[in-house]
Amino acid sequence: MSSIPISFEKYEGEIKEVEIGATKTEGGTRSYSVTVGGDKYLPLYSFEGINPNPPRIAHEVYCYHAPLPGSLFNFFGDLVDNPVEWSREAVNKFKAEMVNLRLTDAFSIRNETFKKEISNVIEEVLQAVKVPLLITGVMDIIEMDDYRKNNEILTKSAEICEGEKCLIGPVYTNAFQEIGKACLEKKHPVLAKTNMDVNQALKLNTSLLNLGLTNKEIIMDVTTGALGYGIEYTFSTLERVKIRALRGDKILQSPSIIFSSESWLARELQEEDKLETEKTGITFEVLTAITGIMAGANISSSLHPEAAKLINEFVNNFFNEPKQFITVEEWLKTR
Amino acid sequence: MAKELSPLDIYKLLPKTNCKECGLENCMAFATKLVAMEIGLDACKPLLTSKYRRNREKIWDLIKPTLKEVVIKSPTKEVKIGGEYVMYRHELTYINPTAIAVDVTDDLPKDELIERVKKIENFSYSYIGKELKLNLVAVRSVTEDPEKFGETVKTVVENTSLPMILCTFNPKVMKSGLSEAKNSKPLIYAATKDNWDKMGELASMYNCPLTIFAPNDITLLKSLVKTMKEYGIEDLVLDPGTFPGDGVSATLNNFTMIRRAAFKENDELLSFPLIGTPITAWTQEGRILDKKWEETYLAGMLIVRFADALIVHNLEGWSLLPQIILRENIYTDPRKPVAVEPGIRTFGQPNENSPVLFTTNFALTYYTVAADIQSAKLDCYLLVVDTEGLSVDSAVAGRKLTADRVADSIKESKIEEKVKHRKIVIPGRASRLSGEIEEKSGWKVLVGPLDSSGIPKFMQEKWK
Amino acid sequence: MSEEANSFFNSILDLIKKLNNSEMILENIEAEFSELEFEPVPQRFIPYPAAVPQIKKPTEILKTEFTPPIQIYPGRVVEVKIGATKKEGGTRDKTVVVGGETSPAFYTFESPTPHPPVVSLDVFDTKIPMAKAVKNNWRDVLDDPAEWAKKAVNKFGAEMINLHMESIDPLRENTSPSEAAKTVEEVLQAVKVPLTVGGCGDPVKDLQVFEKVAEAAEGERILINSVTLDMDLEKAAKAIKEHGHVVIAFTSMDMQQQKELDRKLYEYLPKENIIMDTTTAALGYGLDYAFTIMERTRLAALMGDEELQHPLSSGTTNAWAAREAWIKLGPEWEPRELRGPIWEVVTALTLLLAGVDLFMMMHPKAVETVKSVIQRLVEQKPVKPQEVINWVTKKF
Amino acid sequence: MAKKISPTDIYKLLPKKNCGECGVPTCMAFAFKIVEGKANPSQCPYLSEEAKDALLTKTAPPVVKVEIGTGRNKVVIGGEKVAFRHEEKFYNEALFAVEISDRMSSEEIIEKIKEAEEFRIERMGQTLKLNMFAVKSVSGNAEKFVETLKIVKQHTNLPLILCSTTPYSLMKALEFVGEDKPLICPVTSMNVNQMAVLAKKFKTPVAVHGSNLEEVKTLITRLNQFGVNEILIIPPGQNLMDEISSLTIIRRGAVEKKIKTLGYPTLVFPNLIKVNNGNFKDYWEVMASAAFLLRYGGIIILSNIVKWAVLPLMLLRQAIYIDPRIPLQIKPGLYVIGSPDENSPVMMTTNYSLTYHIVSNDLKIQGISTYLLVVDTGGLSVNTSVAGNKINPDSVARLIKENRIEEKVKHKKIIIPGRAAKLGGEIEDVSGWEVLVGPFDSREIKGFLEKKWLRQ
Repeated sequence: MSSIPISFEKYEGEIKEVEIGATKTEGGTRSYSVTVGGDKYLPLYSFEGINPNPPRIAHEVYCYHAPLPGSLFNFFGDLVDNPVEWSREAVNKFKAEMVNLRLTDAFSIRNETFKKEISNVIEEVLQAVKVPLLITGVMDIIEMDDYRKNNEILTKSAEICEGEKCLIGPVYTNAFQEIGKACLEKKHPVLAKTNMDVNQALKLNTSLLNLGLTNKEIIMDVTTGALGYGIEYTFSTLERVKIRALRGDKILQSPSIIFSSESWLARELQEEDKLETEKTGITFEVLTAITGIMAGANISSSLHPEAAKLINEFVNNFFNEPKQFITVEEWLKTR
Repeated sequence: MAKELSPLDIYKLLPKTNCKECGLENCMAFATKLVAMEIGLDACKPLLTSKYRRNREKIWDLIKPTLKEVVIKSPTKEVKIGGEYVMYRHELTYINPTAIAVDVTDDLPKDELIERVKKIENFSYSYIGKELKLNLVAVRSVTEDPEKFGETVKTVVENTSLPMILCTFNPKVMKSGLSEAKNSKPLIYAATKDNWDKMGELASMYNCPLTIFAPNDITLLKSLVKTMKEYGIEDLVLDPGTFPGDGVSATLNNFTMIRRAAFKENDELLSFPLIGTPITAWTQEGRILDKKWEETYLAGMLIVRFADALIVHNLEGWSLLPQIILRENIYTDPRKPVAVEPGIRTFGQPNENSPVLFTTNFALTYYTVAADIQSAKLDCYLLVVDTEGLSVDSAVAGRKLTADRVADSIKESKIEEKVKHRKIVIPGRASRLSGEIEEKSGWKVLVGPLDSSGIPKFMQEKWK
Repeated sequence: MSEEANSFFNSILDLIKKLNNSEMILENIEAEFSELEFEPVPQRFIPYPAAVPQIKKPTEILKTEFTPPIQIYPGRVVEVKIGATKKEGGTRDKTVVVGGETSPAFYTFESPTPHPPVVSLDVFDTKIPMAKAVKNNWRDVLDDPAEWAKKAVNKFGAEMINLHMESIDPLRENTSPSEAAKTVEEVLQAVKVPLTVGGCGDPVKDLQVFEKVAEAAEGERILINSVTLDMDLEKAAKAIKEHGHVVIAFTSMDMQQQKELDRKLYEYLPKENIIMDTTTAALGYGLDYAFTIMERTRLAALMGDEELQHPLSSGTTNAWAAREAWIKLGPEWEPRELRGPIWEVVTALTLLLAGVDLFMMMHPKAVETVKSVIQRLVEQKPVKPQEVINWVTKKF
Repeated sequence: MAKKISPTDIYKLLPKKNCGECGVPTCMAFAFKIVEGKANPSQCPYLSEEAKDALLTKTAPPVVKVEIGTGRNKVVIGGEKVAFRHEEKFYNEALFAVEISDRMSSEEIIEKIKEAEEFRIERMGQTLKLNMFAVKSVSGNAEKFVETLKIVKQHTNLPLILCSTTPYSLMKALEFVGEDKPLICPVTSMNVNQMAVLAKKFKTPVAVHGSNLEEVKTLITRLNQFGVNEILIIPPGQNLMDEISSLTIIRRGAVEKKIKTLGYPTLVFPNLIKVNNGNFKDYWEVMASAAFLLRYGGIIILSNIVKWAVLPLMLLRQAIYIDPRIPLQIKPGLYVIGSPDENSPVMMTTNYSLTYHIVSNDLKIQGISTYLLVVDTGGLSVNTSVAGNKINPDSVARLIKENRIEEKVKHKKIIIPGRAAKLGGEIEDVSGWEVLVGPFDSREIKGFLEKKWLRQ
């Protein structure tokens, strides 16, 4: 074997591209749209080829009181209580390319009052910022009833954002009809959430495709286990899904997402000394995103703006201006 | 031989009878001279008796050279190669100068063969009072026909006293050559991985030194040496291959590695003389002149980088001259003083009107000038100025030859009592000092020729 | 041994003595006495052959191992850069770096050559005695150093030019320092390769010229050839350092003097600005002394002598001082057009193998040969043995 | 996908005696175990030498295993078989080396060593720690380098990486610490022969640094000729993108294309990254380290020990190197949290180390003292073990009896996880204890206790 093979496998399949956010011409009010996916090679296999769209980052805005550590509350200050203001700040100050509205979770949905507000919030955010939007419902289903509430709130959201091509979800293997139909009708891509299992992902995608959606309207969420909390399962599932898709499995040929925001639930970040935990938190989030991206994730839904900036720099490194290294010899000369 | 060998180690093994048969006062004197290599082991007669055989062997092991000495003999002459004690000449001195062999082939008509052999034998150049000669005839079998080869060897033996290197890889051809080489020990070239057993047979049967040829493969070379030693053959010569063109790097690397393994890592299997074959330059494509040109500088590099013998093809003077002079230089003993005694020398029958010339006491400069004066049959006085053994231009550049020094040596030599006139001929390369010399010595200065070969012409025209 | 065995033994000894130095092949003599000991006629240094054992003939090659004898030296030769490009404050197109060795010259089985030795061509600023074989190549440019330099670079591929200012010699034209500086500037304009500027050997006049030239060639990082022990080293070094140049420290074949000169220069100049010239003598006229001083200097440097860890330069043109390079020696030694340049080649290649990093040469054919040998030694191309194996049977 | 060796190839070389002395009933089963990397050919006492050699080369991992250091602290790197952890597993954890230079003062060195050695985290039944020190010679002076090593040796016996471009300094260093089998680097085309001689003489592994993969291959071939086979590769590349490509080509080249000269673990330098704005420099080192960890980085040299950077890297390493086929478990039994008394609650969870880590941490944060019974579910989380009915009510009862909980507390009430509500009834019947269904999320336990427990 004299010369070294540059490509190890010829892939027949490729990941379809999904567009998030509709501009005026496409019937929406976004100032631009973001395209993710279209991968022809495994992630960061730049020696085989560069994928058309680099992974993109969405900044999360919570419309409810999420169980976030003290250091984050201090960072966002009173924005936490005003999702619209928080969205505006995310775009203007933190240069967010996309905003992911976290509407509710299993605990806060029980408090009825939030629901009315949520539709107002969505409308106001649609006015406040012109970036593509992700609308995310209940990610931690506990009881069967939670599915019902999730369907309800997301079909409502689909109506409100009609034509805006928002990424709406999650839908589950046993709760996808309502939201699926609504998104098909109102032309939104759907977030298909399964639990770190390739077969579950196959099952859910098949159901959505049978509904009439195409791969170009599905983003897969294999569920993010944060760094130190099951990330290895997310990493391997993302890899297996990407490899199967590239090897020709049509059903799985949709982009996928990593929720680096999950990393802020790590118990290690509960301790008190503020500065240390914030830097640790940012690193937790960045590493969670990197792990997802290097396994094939095409979107990172992120929380701390500093982390988002670092993740963007990391991605940029592989797509246009790679960060230079000094040589080992130079290293041996520096103190 | 261990460099730090002390005469005491030798003395302990000597008969200590102070019998003076070796021509020295006592055994201690003999031991000291032996260590300084100024006397041979065989000068001590008692050591030859079987009583002291064990001691003699022990002494031999102490003083023997690291590199085996191999002797190539003709009925009347012998050429010693190898037998070196050091890797770098400045560590002590080199002993046996690189033996240069020029080739003849067994397809030459007899008269052409004899003419070439005679030319090889008669080749000579006088250099600092010494006649530089070629050493061996390499007889190559291009016909691979045993009779032809045998005949050629016979003719060579009859027409030259030079020992031979018999070159063929074909054992049958070699056997017929050896059988013709009456009363001589030619070097057999060569045993390879294909014919080593038969060539080993011939070497032990005819008791001739044997070359081992393993092109660019030192592991194979060592293995063949080990095999031959098992055969009882001790007189071996190594050829790791001389590769012209791009192969010059591998060639020098192989020669250097073998030498270093022998001297710095005591690798017994590689402690044998090395033979270089610049003749391989002729195997390349291209112009004849380029092949001669490459053969010459390849030979030069191999003389410096450890070849103990060389086989070349080109018999032309311009090509052999730099080789024999380089060999002469590299193999001179760096410990010997390089200067001659300063002072006045007379040539022919000079009188009070004869010219006075001066030169430096660098041996090489003095001998060159002296040779030219003698050949010009010139009666004159030659003043040898002490420049600490530097030639004229090095002495001028190094400011060892100054006007003061010339003036002082004129005074010390009392030449003023010998000649009436006060005119001195200075070397052309010292022309810049002419003004100062006139000032300091009060003698009129004539700037002589740049090279002493110009002295005769100069004296006729300029010396009245 | 029994009396009877002894007498028989002595008779054998006498027989052999008579044969003097030619040996008798003892093939068919049956030895009755088992403890018969065979004593050949002694030769100078020839050992006793051990009693010949019964030879067990090996039937196949006895395998053995060979690992290249690699050594690790404590010392390392410094790297010296000559010439400066526009970016570096000069006007050269290319610069040259020599030195950096960690092993003896071309022991490439041990470590590769960090920088291939450089071959530069001599240019003189006045008439000097020159062998015909050399003069034929430069007749048309002898009186114009700038043209001479151009021809050396454009026609003969010189990587560097050595301008020798013989004319400044008080005992010759005694040209002034400012005139010398003008010539240097002309050559700097004419060619864009690094430049060496040589004096005439007079310590006082050389210093004055060097100071002027150093100023005129500000920033060009030229190589000043040379400073010696009897020169005002502080002044010379200051001028060289101030204007960003490098220097050759010249001694005549004396390691102790060279160490002393280098030591003194360290007070004023960094080690990376110094190249050593331990004097080159021609083949047949002291080449062995030049070779040994250089070989010992390089080995001492590698063994850790910090006062000798500099690249070596050689005025190889001195080879033409040897009469054999140009004198008429009769028809069998002709043609001189070959004998001359081969003299320069063999002188250069011998010193190349001692460790020289910078050659100053004259004859284009010699330059071409030395450059091609250097390139081939540095490249270490693999070898195809079969091509040469058949030299024994080939007709030439 | 890595081409697997078929068990039949292995079986052909086995004695086929089914004697069971290797701990596996039949030779064929033993062959399967070998293929899965769960058994070692040397376990079979009846293998002939050639069979053993043939087996070893057949089963030898495509990436050579290299040992560095000696004794208790010896580390192993390499020995990998796959390019994707889900195909089998990653065998030998990446190693973190902390950088020390001979320009640092002895106090600085001692302090850094102490800090590195004390950095230990107990997590999920494992101790996460730093593994080695990389001592680099900046001065280029042999004596200074050896002096530094003297100080290092006095304060640690972790394996070392000796870094210098001058073989002489390394020779002097090896004369001092040679028998501790340190890794020496970098081998370049300028010093490959001398480094080979050193590696051979002191039997130490080396790290090869080439400007491209072809040059790396030639250097490795040369080292093999000298008989040096314990090698690490420094992936060539001027930037992070090229280095990640090199790392990928090296691993997949070795594993899938069986390129012998690429079958070696790697040594990476995340701290070589050039970042101009200051505060991002440390982050970039962490990001580069993470990228290397995920893409086959073997030994990772960190410039300093900063908790906020090293902790996440250690968690990532732990995660990536967990065997995906068998989840990480802890020993089932009674775990006492805080200082419970006779009135403290009794709770139950599963022995999946991640579940136990979350629950025990939440209890500590909420300041709750309790007797926590850890049930053996084969390392499955509450959710998965309930779904696959891996929680056996009898084992709960047995735990209560074995640990004599009745003697420790007055009451007979046990709180089970919210997601295991289904099993409440059965546990009550079998254990005779009243079952309270706790909250879904262990962060809610404090609220649950206040409402449901303290009022009684």
